[in-house]
Amino acid sequence: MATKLLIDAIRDTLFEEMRGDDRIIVLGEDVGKRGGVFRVTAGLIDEFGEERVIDTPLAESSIVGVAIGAALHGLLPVAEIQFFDFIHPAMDQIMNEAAKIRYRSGGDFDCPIVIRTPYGGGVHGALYHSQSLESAFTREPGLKVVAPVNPADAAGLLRSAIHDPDPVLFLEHKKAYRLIRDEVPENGHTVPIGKAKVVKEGSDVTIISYGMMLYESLAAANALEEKDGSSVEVIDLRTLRPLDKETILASVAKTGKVLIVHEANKVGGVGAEVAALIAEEAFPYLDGPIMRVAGPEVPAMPFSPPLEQAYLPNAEKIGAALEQLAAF
Amino acid sequence: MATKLLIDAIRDTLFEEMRGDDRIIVLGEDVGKRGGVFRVTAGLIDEFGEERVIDTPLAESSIVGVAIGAALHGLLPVAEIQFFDFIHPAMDQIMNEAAKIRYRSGGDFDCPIVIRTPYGGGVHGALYHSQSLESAFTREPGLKVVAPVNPADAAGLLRSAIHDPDPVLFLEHKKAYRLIRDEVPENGHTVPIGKAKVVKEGSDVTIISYGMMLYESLAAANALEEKDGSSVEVIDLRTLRPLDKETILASVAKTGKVLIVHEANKVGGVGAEVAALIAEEAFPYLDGPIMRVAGPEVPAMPFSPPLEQAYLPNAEKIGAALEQLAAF
Amino acid sequence: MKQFDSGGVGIETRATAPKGLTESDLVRMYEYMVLARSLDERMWLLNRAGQAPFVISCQGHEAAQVGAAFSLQPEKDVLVPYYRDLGMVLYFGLTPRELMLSLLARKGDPTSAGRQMPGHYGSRKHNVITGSSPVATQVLHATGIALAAKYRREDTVAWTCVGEGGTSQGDFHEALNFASIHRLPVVFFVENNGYAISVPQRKQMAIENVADRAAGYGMPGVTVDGGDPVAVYTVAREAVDRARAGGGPTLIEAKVQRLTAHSSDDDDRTYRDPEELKAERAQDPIVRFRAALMEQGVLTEAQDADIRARIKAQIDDATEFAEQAPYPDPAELMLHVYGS
Amino acid sequence: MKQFDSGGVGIETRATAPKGLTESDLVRMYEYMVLARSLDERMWLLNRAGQAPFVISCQGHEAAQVGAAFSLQPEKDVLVPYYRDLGMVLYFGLTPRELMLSLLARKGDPTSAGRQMPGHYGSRKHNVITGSSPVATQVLHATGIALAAKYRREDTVAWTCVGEGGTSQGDFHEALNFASIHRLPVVFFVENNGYAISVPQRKQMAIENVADRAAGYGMPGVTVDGGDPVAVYTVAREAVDRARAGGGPTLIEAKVQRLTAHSSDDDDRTYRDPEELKAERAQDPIVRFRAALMEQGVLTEAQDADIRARIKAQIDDATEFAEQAPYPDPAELMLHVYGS
Ligand SMILES: Cc1ncc(C[n+]2csc(CCOP(=O)(O)OP(=O)(O)O)c2C)c(N)n1
Ligand SMILES: Cc1ncc(C[n+]2csc(CCOP(=O)(O)OP(=O)(O)O)c2C)c(N)n1
Ligand SMILES: [Mg+2]
Ligand SMILES: [Mg+2]
Repeated sequence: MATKLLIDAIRDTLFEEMRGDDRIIVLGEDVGKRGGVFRVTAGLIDEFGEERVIDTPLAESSIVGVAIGAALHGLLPVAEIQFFDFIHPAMDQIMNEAAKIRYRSGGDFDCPIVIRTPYGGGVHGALYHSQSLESAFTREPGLKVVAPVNPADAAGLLRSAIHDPDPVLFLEHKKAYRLIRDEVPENGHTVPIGKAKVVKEGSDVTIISYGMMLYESLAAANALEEKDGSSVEVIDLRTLRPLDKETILASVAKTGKVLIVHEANKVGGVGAEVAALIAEEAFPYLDGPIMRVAGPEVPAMPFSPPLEQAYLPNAEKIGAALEQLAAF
Repeated sequence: MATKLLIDAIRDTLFEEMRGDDRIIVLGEDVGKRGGVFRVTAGLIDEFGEERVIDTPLAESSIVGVAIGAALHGLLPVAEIQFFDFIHPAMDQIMNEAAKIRYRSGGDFDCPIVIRTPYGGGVHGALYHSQSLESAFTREPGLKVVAPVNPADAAGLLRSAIHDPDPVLFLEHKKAYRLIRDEVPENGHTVPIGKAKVVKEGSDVTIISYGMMLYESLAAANALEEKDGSSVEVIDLRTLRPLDKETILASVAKTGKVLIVHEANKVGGVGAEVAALIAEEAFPYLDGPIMRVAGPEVPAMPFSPPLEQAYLPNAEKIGAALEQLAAF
Repeated sequence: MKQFDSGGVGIETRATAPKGLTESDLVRMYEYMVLARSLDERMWLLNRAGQAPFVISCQGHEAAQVGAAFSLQPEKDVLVPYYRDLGMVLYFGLTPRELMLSLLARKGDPTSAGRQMPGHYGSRKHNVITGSSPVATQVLHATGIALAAKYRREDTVAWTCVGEGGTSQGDFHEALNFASIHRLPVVFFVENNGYAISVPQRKQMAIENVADRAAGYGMPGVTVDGGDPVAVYTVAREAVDRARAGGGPTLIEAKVQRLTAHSSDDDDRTYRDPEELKAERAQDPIVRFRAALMEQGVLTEAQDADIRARIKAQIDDATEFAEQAPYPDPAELMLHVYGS
Repeated sequence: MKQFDSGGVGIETRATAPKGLTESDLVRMYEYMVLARSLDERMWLLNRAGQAPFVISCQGHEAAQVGAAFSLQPEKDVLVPYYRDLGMVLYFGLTPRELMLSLLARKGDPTSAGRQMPGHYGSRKHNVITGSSPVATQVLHATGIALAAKYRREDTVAWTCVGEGGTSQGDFHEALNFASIHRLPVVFFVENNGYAISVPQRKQMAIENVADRAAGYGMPGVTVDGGDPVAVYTVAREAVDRARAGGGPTLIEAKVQRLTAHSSDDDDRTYRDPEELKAERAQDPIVRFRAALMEQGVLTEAQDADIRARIKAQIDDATEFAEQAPYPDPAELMLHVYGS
């Protein structure tokens, strides 16, 4: 098995899938010769040409709207939104169109598009190149939302997403692109949408996370285990909608204590739904409050290094919460 | 004190405030001669003229974007989005602009706009005239979101919203417009943003709700009390961001049992954050799971009467949940 | 040719067959126009009788719609309509029965399974794309469909309709821009009735003809009398032929009248001068076309009576059929959220 | 007048003073251009030295920006800029010290308190409106400001800038449409450098001049050589005068060059032909204007040396000042979310 960076796992999967299925096209700002501002699509235009790798005008609603149309006429478009922060102009096309096409037509039409976009911070991206907006999308029935951070998961989930009959929002943590490296199976492996992964087993407390915070969570878990021998289970949600209830509830039933960690703002974040789900369906197992460590209630992550650092959750803050939880 | 319909309370407040402060303008689709499709702004154009009551082109991003500009230049714009369902094209202006102007300028600029919009269903509005999207907004620091359903609250909160220094999303349940009638104090009374209201005191279980579901909740509460003497407390959130933690937690501390009710989809709804808040901060008081009765996981409310009915939570479904909760 | 008198303004309605149309096509055009109008009128009756909670009308737009539809080939072209396009979707094959099921939100409604308001057409079988309520989103879908058709080397033209109000939306701008860059086989058809609900055109734009926007995208723009189906057919046919030949998109604006309130939920007396409405009614496209056809000897009174009788029977049948259809089962609520 | 030779195409750069400009104004224009350029170059140096994580440039746009700025009255007009508008915001009063604080994200950065990337200008004191990163949102704000100014019977003009890439956004369309309907005192200034990051104009639009879109909104549209500050001033002044006189909005397109990569995060070698860049560099607006001023005898070598020395000192001072400024306190993170 080859070892790959997250970004290469995504790019390679695009190459492989586009070779195998000429219904797949890629469209977005700068996805052509520039290969995307992060170079995720680098080289695609050389192999597949301008008809399949389309540099669009600077207009997100058209990127998604055109992708929807192309999907309605038999293609499998993979649209790129250059930064998650810039997805708002496409909201109507995503929420009122893509997500509702199957339902509103009684199943007569479908909308198999993928919307890829880099999210998250810690890279001096400031207020408008760092946002984590996933909960703005996970509330929408009809959409699927995935946020793999491990290269193998990213490859497997991207493959699933491209061939999924529904619109899938595919979130790529931009800080992870060239930081996270891992083994990626060959031969078109897929990871099912809707399945979380227990990345570390444990019995005393469960951390539920995704994205770059997964690594901070693991660091905090390991630190606590070393410190006092506690056994911490860590779950990578991977798919944010639909949530993998089974894996979540099984872990809570085992540990009785839950800490949810994400980089997005706390109020109304994905963690709110995870907490609510547990509070509703696993209450008898709970031995303590359901805690959340998440971004603070400010509009987004500032540019200045000390402010950016102050925004970001980290292993230390997670560790403090774990100790608080342990005290229950 | 006069008794008024919700719609009249809102309209009268607009008249009163516009008379008192000529910085206030109203803009939106059909707000002029038509007086809005629900007639909330009826008559304003006759008294205040075309300069203060502006029929805009059919373009929501411009309605909000122009309102922001006008606010940046000293006005107090009250924008109307004709249906909540049609707010998506304005998402970027609301989320990336209005909500972030103060923060991104370090407090140098502010954005005192109000965005009024009718939401909710039960009026044969189908998928695109019934939506309850509040949780798409309550996740955004920098925004305030209110959803009064009682006429006095609506008048008082609208007055607060207009004079609030921040952008306020003001949600009006369209089914309540001509259904809910109550006493409204005169003389410019205000209701503070951020304060919930205990509409019915009780000691055994707390229902937290807002909008039309408040009335279904009250009906269910009364039915249960009559049936078995349980004492049900009912809270109207009124403001959805910022949540009134104090009132919520105090009630949970008293009853130990919580049922959250809203018309919006359950997953990722406002109820998720309320539940998460309670599970995090009031865990020691909980005597049972935090339950939610909310809209099902379908993209929106269908048109056909039996489907619309099947979508909507009601006193019966709430009652069933109350009994389940009582069993803990 | 006949000079049609509409209160001083001389408007011409042609009844001679241009390229690709026979005289019997003209009669078929007329039939579709009458069918659309009559079905629409029946829907209002059902609404006023409390049986249909919502109606949105094609009345006044029929000539534009049917004239345009005749330029298309429903078996291979794709229609991306808006809510007034009853005349177009009938031509594409949606039947009165199907449309009545939709109006009454009954089980088997093929447009939305009873989920959407009437007027939200859609049928894969008939190459009519599902639409939503937010205006102008569909113009981007048509653009994407045309992109796919071009990529797949198909001979397909995508045709999309939108009101002049919808052209104020950003999506309209983005769609025209995208389509023109890629010279896509798509036609943008603006049915300009001068109102967006209550907002008159002068409050929607500072220009007289929406078609004047075409130049800003580098595509041809045409304004046509939407009360004359043959005139509309002629410009539509030219645009469709150009699109099919790889010549790229066209913006067509048909000036039409809205002969009803915006919808059954609207009351236009607050904002529309009765005199103005009277003048608009005097230009009723069906009256105009009927007169022109008779003048030309293409249609006789007897034929017309026959057509109307046939249509009435068809609509009676459709109404009865839909009234007897059951509502969807409440359990259907949860179907078709996801495909896997 | 001087004929400037840029590889075959004769481009004129005027150095004679038109309406409202004296010869000393021309020299001031030149100074602002050199100040903008020099400050920008220093920012790149700091970036390459690892001290500034991000720079986005005005290089190649200076003549357009400064020419335009001179048509405005910073004490009463309102500037709604975009990220390349260093030349404009300097004219409106933001100082090199302030801009260096912003570049280095230090405490006291008046544009965003260290919260935004550099290039996100804003200062209430200087009538420069706070901006975000999503392109083209600001054109609607300028429209709203103009609406308020008109309503308040002020003599204010709102001036907003956007790249040609930003004109593809729906917001651009909606803003021009709204402004024209209400004949608002706003000028839309498109700095067309032919690229949106890597996307060349031909993939952005099927037209040659963005200004051709103006007609579709019923407003005047002008394309001007953005390498000639006096030419830009002349059309800008006309537009500003018209706006002030109640004549409504204007769309001005200045053809400019982007002499750098899109930003310090970009590498344009993957998508830009070095020959093309060389040709663009040959049209450097500062070189052009300097030559024209000298030709006309408005500027001497000695004066130029003097100007450059003064500017260098100013920039040295600003750099040192900002480098010595502290970072914001982490506790500032939570400030200014709400005003009450
Ligand atoms: C995005 C959006 N905003 C508002 C509405 C409400 N609405 C429905 S139709 C309409 C007017 C449309 O006018 P026009 O496009 O001219 O079409 P017409 O009805 O005149 O044929 C409005 C404002 C909507 N459907 N979508
Ligand atoms: C809504 C949005 N989408 C994408 C981006 C990323 N982006 C930043 S600048 C830019 C290109 C802008 O091109 P143009 O408007 O021509 O201005 P220029 O940089 O050439 O001056 C892009 C795509 C953005 N800032 N906002
Ligand atoms: Mg109209
Ligand atoms: Mg550019």
